[in-house]
Amino acid sequence: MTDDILKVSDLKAYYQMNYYGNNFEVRAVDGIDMSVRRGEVYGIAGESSSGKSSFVKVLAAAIRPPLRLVSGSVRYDFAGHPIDLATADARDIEAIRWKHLSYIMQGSMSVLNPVRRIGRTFEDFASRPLNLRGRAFRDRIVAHLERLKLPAEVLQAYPHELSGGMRQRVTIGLATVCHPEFILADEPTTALDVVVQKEVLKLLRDIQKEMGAAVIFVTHDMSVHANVADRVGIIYAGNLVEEGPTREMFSAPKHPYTAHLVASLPRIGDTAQRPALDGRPPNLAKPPPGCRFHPRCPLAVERCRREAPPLETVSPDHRTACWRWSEVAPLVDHGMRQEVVR
Amino acid sequence: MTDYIWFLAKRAALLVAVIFFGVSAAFFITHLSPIDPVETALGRISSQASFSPQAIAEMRQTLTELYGTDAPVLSQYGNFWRRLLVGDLGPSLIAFPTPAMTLVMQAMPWTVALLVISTLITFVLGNLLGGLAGYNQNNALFKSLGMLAISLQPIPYYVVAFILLILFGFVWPVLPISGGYAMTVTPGLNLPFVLSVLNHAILPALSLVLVGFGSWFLGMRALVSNIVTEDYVTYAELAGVRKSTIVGSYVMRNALIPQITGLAMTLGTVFSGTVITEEVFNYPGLGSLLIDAVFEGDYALVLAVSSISVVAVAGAIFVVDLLYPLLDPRIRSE
Amino acid sequence: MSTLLDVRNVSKRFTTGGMMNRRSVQAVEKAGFAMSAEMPEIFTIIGESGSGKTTLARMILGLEEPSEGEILVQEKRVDGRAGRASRLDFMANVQPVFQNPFEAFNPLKRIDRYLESTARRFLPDPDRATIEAAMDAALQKVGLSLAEVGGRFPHEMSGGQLQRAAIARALIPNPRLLIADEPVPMVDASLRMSIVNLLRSLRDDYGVSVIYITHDLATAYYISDRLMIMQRGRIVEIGPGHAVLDTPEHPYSRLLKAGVLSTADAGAGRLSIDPDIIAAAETLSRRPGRLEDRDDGRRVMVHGSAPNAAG
Amino acid sequence: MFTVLHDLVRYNIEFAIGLGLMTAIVIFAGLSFVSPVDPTMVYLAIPDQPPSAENWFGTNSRGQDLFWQLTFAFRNSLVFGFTVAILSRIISIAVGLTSGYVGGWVDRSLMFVNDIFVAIPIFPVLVLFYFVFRDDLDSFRLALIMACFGWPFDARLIRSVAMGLKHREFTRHAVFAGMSTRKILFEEHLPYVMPIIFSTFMNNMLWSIGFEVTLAVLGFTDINEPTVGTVLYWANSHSAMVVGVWWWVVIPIILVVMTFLGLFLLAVSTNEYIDPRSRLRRMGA
Repeated sequence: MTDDILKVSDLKAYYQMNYYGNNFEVRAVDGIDMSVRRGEVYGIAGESSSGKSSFVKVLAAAIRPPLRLVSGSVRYDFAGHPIDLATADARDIEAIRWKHLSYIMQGSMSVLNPVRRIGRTFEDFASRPLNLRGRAFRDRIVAHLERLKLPAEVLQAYPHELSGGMRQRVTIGLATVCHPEFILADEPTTALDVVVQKEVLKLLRDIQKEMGAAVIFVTHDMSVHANVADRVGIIYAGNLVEEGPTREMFSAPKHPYTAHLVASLPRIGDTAQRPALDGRPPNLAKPPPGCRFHPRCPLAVERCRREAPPLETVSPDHRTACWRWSEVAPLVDHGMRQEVVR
Repeated sequence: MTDYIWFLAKRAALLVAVIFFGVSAAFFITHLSPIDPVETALGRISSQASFSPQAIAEMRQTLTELYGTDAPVLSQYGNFWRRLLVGDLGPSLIAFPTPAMTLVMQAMPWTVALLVISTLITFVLGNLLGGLAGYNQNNALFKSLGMLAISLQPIPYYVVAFILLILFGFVWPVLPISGGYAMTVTPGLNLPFVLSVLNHAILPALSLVLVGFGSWFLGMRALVSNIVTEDYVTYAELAGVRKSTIVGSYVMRNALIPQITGLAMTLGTVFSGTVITEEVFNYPGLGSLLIDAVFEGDYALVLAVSSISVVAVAGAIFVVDLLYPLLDPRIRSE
Repeated sequence: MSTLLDVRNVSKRFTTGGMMNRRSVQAVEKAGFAMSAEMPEIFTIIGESGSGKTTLARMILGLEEPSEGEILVQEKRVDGRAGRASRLDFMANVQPVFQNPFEAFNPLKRIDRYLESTARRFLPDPDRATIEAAMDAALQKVGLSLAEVGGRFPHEMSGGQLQRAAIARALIPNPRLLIADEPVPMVDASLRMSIVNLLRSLRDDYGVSVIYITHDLATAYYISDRLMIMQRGRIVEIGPGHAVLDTPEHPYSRLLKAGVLSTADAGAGRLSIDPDIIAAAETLSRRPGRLEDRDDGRRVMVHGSAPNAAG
Repeated sequence: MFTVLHDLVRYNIEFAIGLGLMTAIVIFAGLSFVSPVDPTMVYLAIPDQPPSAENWFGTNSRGQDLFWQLTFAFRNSLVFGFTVAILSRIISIAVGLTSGYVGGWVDRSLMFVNDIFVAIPIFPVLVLFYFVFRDDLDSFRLALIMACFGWPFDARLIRSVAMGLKHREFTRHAVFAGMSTRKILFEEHLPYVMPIIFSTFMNNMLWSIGFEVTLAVLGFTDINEPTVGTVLYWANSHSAMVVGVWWWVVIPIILVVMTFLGLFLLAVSTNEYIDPRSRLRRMGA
């Protein structure tokens, strides 16, 4: 058993679109290499249509047409249950769901069956993997809800009767009740108000620490990553462009795109002019040649237009895909006065 | 709970409004008719035997009182409501002097039974198969069922009934094509009668089921193929929830909510279909009665059948509507 | 000194349900503030969902009728049901920008259609040349040009370009006041600063006052001259932006600030919020209170001490 | 326009079949304009002749050539269905868009009326009208009456779309761009309602022609006007099936089924195609 619970190599997943003879491929995930360690929170950041949601779908074994796995492998190393999603059959995948691998989907309102009481949903989801029924099952659920600061009464409620924050805690409860080793969390707090968001994030972080589960936490919001992730990976146009320890990503980004994302977070107590990034993310049906960020990159040179930079290690745990990474400097001082701890 | 009562009150108000407007429309439309019920009745009676002019004048007097046709239209209208509430709409002409209401009540059970049974079969069959077809979109069997539904759905009631009549009446005469029961059995609670009734109901019911099946099937298939892409279904699948639970409690259960509304909305159409089918198979229900009444110019009977149809359909819609909040927990707190 | 906008003691109650199960929701309660006509400023309204900030904005735009109080724009009462001429008159002074740039224009129509309609309707002398000049001038103000935008459909442009085009559309009548209801797309960090910086330049370079509605304290701090914080329909704190956000006084303002995810200590995972602030903000939200003046120009809601004062 | 048609025919088999069927039926109905015989005249040909080179569809017991008779019948029925569909579309667009955009008590009262129309069974009502008008119930009067009953389902559909559109941000931008309510409803919102109008147009034609057939077969319309329904009525009244003149019944029914299937397929496929979402996707957004 290695230290890594998930290893993704050269993963490509495309959407095969076909509208009245207009056929094209959207390269949503285009050659991602990364791994996640046991017990860590790995944050994935990226803007809308960067491919991060498609990436999570592949990791969750939720590939549906028109999305299609083109190449690469997704290896999970669960205790006694190693599996490669690229080659596993449906039965193998069913066997790991929820017991080992669970998922918190985007949008708490729409992920719960509107006509089913929360209690029944818990039964549907967890009764089989936990192998518990009746009284024993109920006790287990109630105890788990208590940890999430939810009263047992929510089991009698329908989703629409709960507030947004409570619903989100219910989905976290659903995803964690079987003590999975790996949790995929896709924008779990995006629709929540700031105070509730912070509470839910804390809860998620606490319960993750307690269970020792590994988490992939996806959000566009860099300030969330700053507070929950151990490491952060940045996805741009279907590629992983940089990954590194959270602290370093903020204090010493090595990719111009990351530098820009970090700079676009204003801070209370600071009114210094913040730069904006012009242009738009590329159309993934016809991505630009070379480095996909070059049309918007202030550092772009001729080479960037021709050759795609590889992901290279720039310091322990820190990799970036930029020909000119050594020239990337933080665009704003992000208030990190202390030395970076390695 | 108060919301459910509120919902009930709203539906009940609609029920009352529909009955009021529908029945009033029936009254005023028939009153536009140039047919004078008194004269028609007189003509019919005097054609059977010869009467002295004085006897005819007396009869005219009695009939006018009976139908109340000498009063102004508005007071006739008031009387009409008063009499409708006690179930008396005057004598029918077809079977003079049997009250029109009695004929309606005799015909009603046949129509109600035919309507209820065929609607239930159609609804259950159409939604079940349509739901499964929506969930298993690439299954060849369901695809061919879909083709069948597409070809059946647009054909009008009359044509389907007619085709069945030709098939089973001339091509392969194995089923009775006319009437409600065989002449050889005694009406009552006995086995030969019941069997005969069921036997005679097969073709009318089949024609209703065939026409109705397509639209439920296609509607449910479309609904389900939308619902399977809903997040809560995907999420349950990703959690490894049992397939039968997903199909039953996640997909079908949610698709059924709009279908119940649909059921309420189509009852009027289904009733029209029943009426037509009855005429084709000479089935002793309201439809046959209505058509006979029109041909005979039976004023009171036409009015009775159309008024009762409006009341019955509105009542049935009301009952179906009441199911809706039981299926959808959200409506209770809206 | 004349006022551009005067919101006088405005309240809004919504009734939901029908005749029998009527429920009343107090969306805005006795809100009041004013903006000067002489000094363009960015005035920010901060609040969470259900705070009434959007309802207040809708009332200022005349899309919603106040239950009590009145709103004046340049001394004239805002009335959504006024005749068309007087509405057009109002729209020449006050224009909106909404949340979702991808929704700002009908996806089936060309973008310039909206700019052209605005120019035709609001310019004093609309001939072809002046309309095009006005469209181009407005687009130049937001960093675009008619050559870039003309004849294009919304899906051909990025979110940032669309939001800027939407702002340009709003600028054509030369309005004095722009109401921007959460105009910053939260999902795309790369657009955020370009929109926020644009609002700043509208104030500084073109003298347009802006009401900026948001739940994001950080961008509010970045651009606001003044701001107010709303909790469940009530203004709990209002005053100069930096003073309020540097040292919030009302417990709810302090709670909102505590809820901001700091990036200053990235990776440290400090997510706790002092439970006392949460409790204080919660209990006070149900107690009556009134706004009191402070020396630094802000006004803060103070509440009676008796917990049951509300009765 | 031609590229749209070309796309649809090429990539949507349902549309291709539907278009094929309807083109055939419309051409067939159009032949009535060059008909050598008057459809109201009887005993012009030898009665009860089976289909032959001379009489393609045979002749009926009334001595009429069925081919030419049916061209008139289909022309009249198609025109009838078209009239009902147009009139009831006008009502449903007006009610649906107004109800959805204006809202408030206007919406509530319109929807109340709508609910009443949904709940009243139309067949007894049509029979009542026949009872009143008798043989004066010609196609046009019938079309007017049917149009009054053919709008409520579709008005409700249009209303739900209009309600969604009302709260879309581009509608508010349009308001603040100084566009009038009329312009917003007819230029901004109507395109979103078009797919519904298109597909319900076909469905409404189906529905109304079906009802005409039913009423006519029972003899509840002007039986001297050749329509699909009255052809069947005469066949029925001469017991065509019993006496072995099967072509009098079978040929019109085959043509009716072709028409209905064609209309239905067109409704389904255009609905899918014009839907703004798939339209946007085709534009490459």
